[in-house]
Amino acid sequence: MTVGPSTSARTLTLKVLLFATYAEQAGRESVVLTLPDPATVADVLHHLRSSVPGLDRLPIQPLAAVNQAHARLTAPVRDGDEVAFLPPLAGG
Amino acid sequence: MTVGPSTSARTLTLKVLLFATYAEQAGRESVVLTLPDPATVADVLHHLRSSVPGLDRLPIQPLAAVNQAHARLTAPVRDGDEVAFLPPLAGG
Amino acid sequence: MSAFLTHEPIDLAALIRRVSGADRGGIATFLGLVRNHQDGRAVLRLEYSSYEAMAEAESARIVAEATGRWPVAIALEHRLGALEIGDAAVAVVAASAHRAAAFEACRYVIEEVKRRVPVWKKEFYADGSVEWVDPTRMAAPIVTAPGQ
Amino acid sequence: MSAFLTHEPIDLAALIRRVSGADRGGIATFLGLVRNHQDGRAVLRLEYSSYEAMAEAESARIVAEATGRWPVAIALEHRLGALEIGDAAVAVVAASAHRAAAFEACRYVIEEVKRRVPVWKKEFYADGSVEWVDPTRMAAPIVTAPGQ
Repeated sequence: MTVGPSTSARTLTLKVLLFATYAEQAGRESVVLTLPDPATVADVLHHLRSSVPGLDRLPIQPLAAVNQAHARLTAPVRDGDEVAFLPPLAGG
Repeated sequence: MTVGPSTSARTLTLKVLLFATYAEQAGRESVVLTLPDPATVADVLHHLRSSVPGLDRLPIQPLAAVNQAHARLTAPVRDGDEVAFLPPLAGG
Repeated sequence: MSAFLTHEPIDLAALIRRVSGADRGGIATFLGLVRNHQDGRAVLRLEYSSYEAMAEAESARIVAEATGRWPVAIALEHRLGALEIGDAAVAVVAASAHRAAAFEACRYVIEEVKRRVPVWKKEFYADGSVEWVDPTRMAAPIVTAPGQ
Repeated sequence: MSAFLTHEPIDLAALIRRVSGADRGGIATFLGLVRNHQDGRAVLRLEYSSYEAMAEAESARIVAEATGRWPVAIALEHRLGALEIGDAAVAVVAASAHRAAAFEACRYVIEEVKRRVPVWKKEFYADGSVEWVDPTRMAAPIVTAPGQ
């Protein structure tokens, strides 16, 4: 499924992964998203919150990862990146 | 075996335990010692060094114990005490 | 990709054997066991899940940081899936010729694992409720139904 | 009198079971293994001996200090007799609801055991020599024959 604006000149397509409470809220474990380029993790979060039912309840500043490493919300995302939003970690 | 002066008015009798290198140097694991009362651990050490063959090689300030607890050389000893001199500890 | 995550019971003795070499006589370990309560509620069992690819990558980074900082060998394992009370959920073993290094590296690894490795825990309570554990909250919130 | 000293192999899993309760999910342990060298010389085997009555009393005091200072349960065992390379000579287990307390108490106990418990180690080297280990010396002295 692709969610996002269709009017941008250049775009980037991302796979967004959801886990635990976030996956349950969205009713899914991943979303493919197309966004105007350039974009940051915060832009991905904003699009998810406004366009995916259930994800309007995501926190303002969730933990995030880009390509399997922790990332700040200000980090840029690039075409093909794997972005993830992580509920509070509870390992160990 | 009893080692010590015999001319004191009041005396105390101690069992002295030796371990590891000290036991090997003395060729025995215990000595019964009678000393003038009062006496300290240092007095016990002095008598051992001067009267038990092999124990003249005891260090000036070995680790010591009285009644199964660490003790300073200045600690008093009483009749019936169990005194021990401990080579450098090597547990763990 | 299965270096740090496992669905099998954790075998601490095997992890110790993996890192204890002739030169490494000091072995510090940490085991995290499943407790039977959380914020005062009785826990029957729980399930650990993970963002597995990232958990493996982050675990590898943490171990590399520890072995770069201290003269140690590290074994790290986190169990996923259904666990019972008393089961080990995570094990860290740090082996070194130096006792202080073993302790410090072991502590570093477990702290970083808890802070950085993406693992989540769903608890099933005696009262029938189910909840994703959120260590950032001081006390458990009102019951959340599964799948909600 | 046999609470802390043993002539049998140390069973870490059994010690962990002894102290890990429903309330104590964080288990820090330290194992001291026999190394195959000392000051550069190859060690074949060794023998631990002790002033046993005092070792038991001092171990009990150390454990009481730790449990008085931190909210932990402690298991401590020191092996005596003939040990082979790789055998565990000492094990400390500290179990707590609090990870930091488990680590700090475990560290405290092993440091105090090494500093205070009367145990001695006789090493048998590959070159045929035998020596009582003296950790207070930086390097090993010239060979001392046994019984000398």
